[in-house]
Amino acid sequence: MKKLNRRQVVQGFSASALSPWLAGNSYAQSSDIVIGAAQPITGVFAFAGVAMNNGLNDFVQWKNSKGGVQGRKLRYVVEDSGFKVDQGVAVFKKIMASDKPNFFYCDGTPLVKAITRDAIASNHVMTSSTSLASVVADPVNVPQHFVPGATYGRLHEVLMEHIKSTWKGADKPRIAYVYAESEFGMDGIPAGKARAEKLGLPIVVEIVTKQSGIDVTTEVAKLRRARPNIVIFQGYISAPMPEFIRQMKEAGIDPDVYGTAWGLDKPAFDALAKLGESLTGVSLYATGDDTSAPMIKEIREYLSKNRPDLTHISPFYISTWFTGMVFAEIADRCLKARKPLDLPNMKAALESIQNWDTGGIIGLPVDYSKHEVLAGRLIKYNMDKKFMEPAGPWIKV
Amino acid sequence: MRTGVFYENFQSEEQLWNSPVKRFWMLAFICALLTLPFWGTQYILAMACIVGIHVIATLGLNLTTGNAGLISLSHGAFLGVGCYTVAYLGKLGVPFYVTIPVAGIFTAMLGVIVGLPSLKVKGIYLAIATLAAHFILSFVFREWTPVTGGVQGTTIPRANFFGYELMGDKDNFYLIYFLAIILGIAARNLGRTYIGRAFVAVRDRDISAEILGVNLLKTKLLAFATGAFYAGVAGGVLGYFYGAIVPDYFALTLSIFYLAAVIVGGLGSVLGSIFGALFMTFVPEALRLLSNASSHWFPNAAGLVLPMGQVVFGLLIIIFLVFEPHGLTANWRRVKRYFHLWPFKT
Amino acid sequence: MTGILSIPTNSNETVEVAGLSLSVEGVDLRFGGIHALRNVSFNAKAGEVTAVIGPNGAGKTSVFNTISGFYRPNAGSVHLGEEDITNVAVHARAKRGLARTFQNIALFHGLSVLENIKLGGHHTMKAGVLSALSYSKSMREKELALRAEVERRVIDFLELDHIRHQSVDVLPYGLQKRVELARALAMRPRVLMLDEPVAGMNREETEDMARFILDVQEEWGVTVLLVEHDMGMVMDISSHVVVLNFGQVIATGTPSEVRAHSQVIEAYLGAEEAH
Amino acid sequence: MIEFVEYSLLGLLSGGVMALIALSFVLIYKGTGVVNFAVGEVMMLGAYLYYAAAVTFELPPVVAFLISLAVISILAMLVERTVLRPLSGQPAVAVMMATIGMSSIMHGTIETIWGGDTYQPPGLIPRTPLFLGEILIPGSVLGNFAIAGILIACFLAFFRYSKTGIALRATASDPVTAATLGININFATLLTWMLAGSVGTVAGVLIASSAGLAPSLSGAALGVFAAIILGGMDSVLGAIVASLFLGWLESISAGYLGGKSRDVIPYVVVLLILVVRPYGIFGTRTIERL
Repeated sequence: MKKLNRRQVVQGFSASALSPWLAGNSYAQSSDIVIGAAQPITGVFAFAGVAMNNGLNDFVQWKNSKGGVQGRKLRYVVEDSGFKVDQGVAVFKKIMASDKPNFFYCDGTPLVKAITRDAIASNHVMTSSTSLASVVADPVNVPQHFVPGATYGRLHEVLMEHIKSTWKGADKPRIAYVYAESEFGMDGIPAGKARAEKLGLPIVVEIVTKQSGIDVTTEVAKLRRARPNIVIFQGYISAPMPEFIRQMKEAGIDPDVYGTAWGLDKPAFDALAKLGESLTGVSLYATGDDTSAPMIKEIREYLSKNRPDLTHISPFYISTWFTGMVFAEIADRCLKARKPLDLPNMKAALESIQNWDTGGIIGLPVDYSKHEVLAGRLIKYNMDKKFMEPAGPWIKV
Repeated sequence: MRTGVFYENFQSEEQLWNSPVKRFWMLAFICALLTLPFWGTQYILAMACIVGIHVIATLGLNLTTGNAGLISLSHGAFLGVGCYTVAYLGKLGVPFYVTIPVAGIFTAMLGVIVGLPSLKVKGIYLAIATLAAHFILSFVFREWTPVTGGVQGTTIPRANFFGYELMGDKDNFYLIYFLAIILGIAARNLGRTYIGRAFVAVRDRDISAEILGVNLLKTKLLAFATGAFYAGVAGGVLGYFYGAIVPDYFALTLSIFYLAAVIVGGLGSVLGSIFGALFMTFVPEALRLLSNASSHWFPNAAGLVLPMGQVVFGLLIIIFLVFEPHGLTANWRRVKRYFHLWPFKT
Repeated sequence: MTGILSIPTNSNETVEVAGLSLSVEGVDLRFGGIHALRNVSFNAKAGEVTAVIGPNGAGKTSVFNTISGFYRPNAGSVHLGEEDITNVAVHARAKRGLARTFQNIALFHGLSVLENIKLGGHHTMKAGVLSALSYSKSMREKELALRAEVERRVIDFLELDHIRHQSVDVLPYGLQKRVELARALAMRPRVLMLDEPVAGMNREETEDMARFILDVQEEWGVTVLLVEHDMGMVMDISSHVVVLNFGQVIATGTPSEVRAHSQVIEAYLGAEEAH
Repeated sequence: MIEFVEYSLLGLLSGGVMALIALSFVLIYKGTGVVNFAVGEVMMLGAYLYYAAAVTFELPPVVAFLISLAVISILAMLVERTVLRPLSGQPAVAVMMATIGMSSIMHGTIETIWGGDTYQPPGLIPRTPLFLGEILIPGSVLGNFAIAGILIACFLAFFRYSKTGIALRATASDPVTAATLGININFATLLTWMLAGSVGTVAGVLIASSAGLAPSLSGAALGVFAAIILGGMDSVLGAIVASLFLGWLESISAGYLGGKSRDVIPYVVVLLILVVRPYGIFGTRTIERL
């Protein structure tokens, strides 16, 4: 009996091991404009990956419902990368082989770095990704890539500008940097510090924690001793921010709390709101609740039809929707000029984008000559309305 | 049907593939493998490369843990050492046929240092000593920015063979499998010499082995060194394959992945290492593809189905431990025995 | 280095490995409170069979383990031939011709019978890891030489041909004991230590084992030191007997002398009562 | 100076929770000889169950806590029966990998059910910070240490005085004799697993209530292996002392070298210890027999 079970079990698994060869490739139609993606639908970034996947997918549907690009349909081919480089690379190669995509969306800096060589060599694909790292906003070494918004450095420069312009206190603000020991945490800091110095804003303490800061007691004690009146968090989704706030409150100090980009999503502002702290920070895009932006309206309409259960529009969703817009714009410009969609043409098309109207997703006319957007906007959590709302004008750097 | 094989002298019996049939299949397999780039899709090719790298690494761990019974949780970090060595030397313009051996040797030396506690402690204590080594190494990967590029990671220049750049996966494929085959045979060789026997003896009863004339110090450190050498080489080719790497890649989970591969494949068997690496690479991939396919019919299935990957990974380990302690090689032998006498006995 | 051995090709040459004398002098061994051996001294003459006997817990195996170097004596010394090996590393003693079997069988279950026996020849091998990985010509020759040697001198001799390639853990007890002996013989012993070689064997197996031991001693001139409970066998094959009790030597001499020794009888009777 | 004192205090206090995790580990190792690499996931699962009961089903914290204890105990029991008993007598690597396999299963299950989001479970006790002049001991640290301390004290008492506790110790030191003395080994093993599971759960809930509840929680247990080696795997006292010491060490290194050195410094110390005292400071050396 037991033997039988074992046989069945082991054979069962051996069979499933074969299935990648059996699993058929999806049909390829030459007329389609193909957007491939390796999304972190599982793993440590699942919470973002699902939203990002929906965002890009929904944009494609929406665009096609509006007639596609120059009469050609967009097609979205996605697979899960689990936020693992090797899995991501496998996905990239697979999609490159089966669907010959014109655009490819990566799950982060490591994957972008890992596929850049092949992407350039293939000469038929433009890439973008979640990553806001400065290393991938590099027209020379990463020519096929663009950042869907501002890089961390830019965001922190915007933040410092904002602090400079809004600080009311008699003496200078005491700024504390708290960031995770990870790309998301560390990438923007040097630029931010440089700008702070230029503006004469003192950084009184810098605290590095582990990405998943389980125990941060000592770090908080350190922060407390510096008595900051502004604390800038970078690289956290939520934890360990709440514990920082709690302990500072216990210590009777109540600084303004700033964050950037992904750190301004629901998990963060909800957790802090519970502690009576309203999060402020620099956002890449208009928030999902921004009524002034026409494109956000479009998104809301689309969602009310297709995802009625989805109430909160995360920046991740908007980010991939926006990325889709850029992809479409590039394709559109190439096709208008009767140029084939190869890398040089698409790169040229990207860099030709100037004072482009993004329907308010980015409030200023967008200039993509540097493969990134040099603007950001301050947003603040509204305690009674329970969402992030504009807290200042769009700032260009 | 195959009749029995008879030997006139020990020499013919001691050969690696000691029957014409074995030699034939070996040859056939290698031919099929070497032509893969011409019949496989780009995806299959990439997967094959990844498997090849895993095979090399698993072979190494199987020597240390499978043959000599020394549990190592720093194998993944060893790959990192190899990878960063290649990256560093590669940037200095050193060709790959130098960097890869150097990576191997350097990692082997490190392996000796990490293996030192094995003289004083065994089993789980040793496992945790190697765990310590893992944490220290990954700290170095993250902090020693000038060499490793820190948390941002680093890039590895393309392998260059006398002016010819190994660019596509085709080239990398041949590089990887050249090494995989060489190292596979080497591991097999080691197994049938006095050193291989000493490894097993140390695993089974190290005190008796010592009394029978086996130098424990030398043998244990040698086991660590060879294992680490394989890891270093695997890390090297890994670097050339991906062209860019971040420290997170060499997480503890990587070491565990290889331990799992060793267990699923079969402790102390070269064939086991190959099976293990193949299986542990393809099962999650298969799962991914399945859930992808399923998501055509019900969207958002992915988000629910895919975390099960971890569950399946865990289940695999346990199922094999409980039901098939000798790993896939045992199944393989069963199949072989069956065909050996087929069709006369079934 | 007994040169002739490493040339298996001219297998007609019979090889004489001169046995060495083994002497234990004033060995004292303590584990915390327990005083396992008190000033134990005896001498196993070269080429003869010496037996160490005594009731359970008398310290027989402790003596063996001290000679093997597994225990370091608190006082006293062990001499192999002329050389003082008290502080020689455990594994290095094999090279000097000190071979042994274990009371509770210590075969390696991961290795086949043949490989277990070959392991005995470990200390005779020297090739280095590189030639092992590449299975170089010299490595192959060495391995084949070893194979030929154990086949000729041990496997044929102990009649193990038929189970050569079997795995050891499926073998019956008696055969396992014999494989252990084979492994010890593969070590090119000059002093062969046997820890209860016939324990748990039936009459027939015991007689076989006794025959093998005598053959070894006669044909190879090896010194044999054995611990055994089976008095009949001890008295038959050993030329010299050492009696231990409570970690002390209470009598030494020829079998007949020892048999007559009052303390010995008392020790055994006492032991019997204790049982 | 005052900084140093504060860091030291904070470190020692936060060592309390680590001691709980270490205890959970040592209990199992002493009792069943199993090296439980899933200790982190057990802890995390306990915390999630507590969250589910307390928030999703809106039960009062204490009830929720008791429920999660019960469930964890049952799961521990099942695992012991289905996985570990069949593996008894297998080499160390096999058992170790089995526990790793379980940890992977638990991790996957948790992600499937709760996803990757961070939750904020209610604390077991109110947070009241303590001011000692310039030094501030945050409420969470204080509360966690208090609970951990009490629990550990209870355990020590249980093992020293209660009949069952003594029986467990007997089983741990010599199963065969214990059996002959009429102690039900199977029951002892189960009890050990249940106790260890619940200790882990407490640790998990404590950590989660301050650090938040996310799949990264299990990472908190990685540091504990250092403590275990330092103290000696089979010594409860050793585990506790080592945990406190490492807590202090982590805090000092985080304070003066920065948070990233948190998990490496302890292991450097461990390596050094291993060279000097292979079986830890309080651990008993295993005596080899031929």
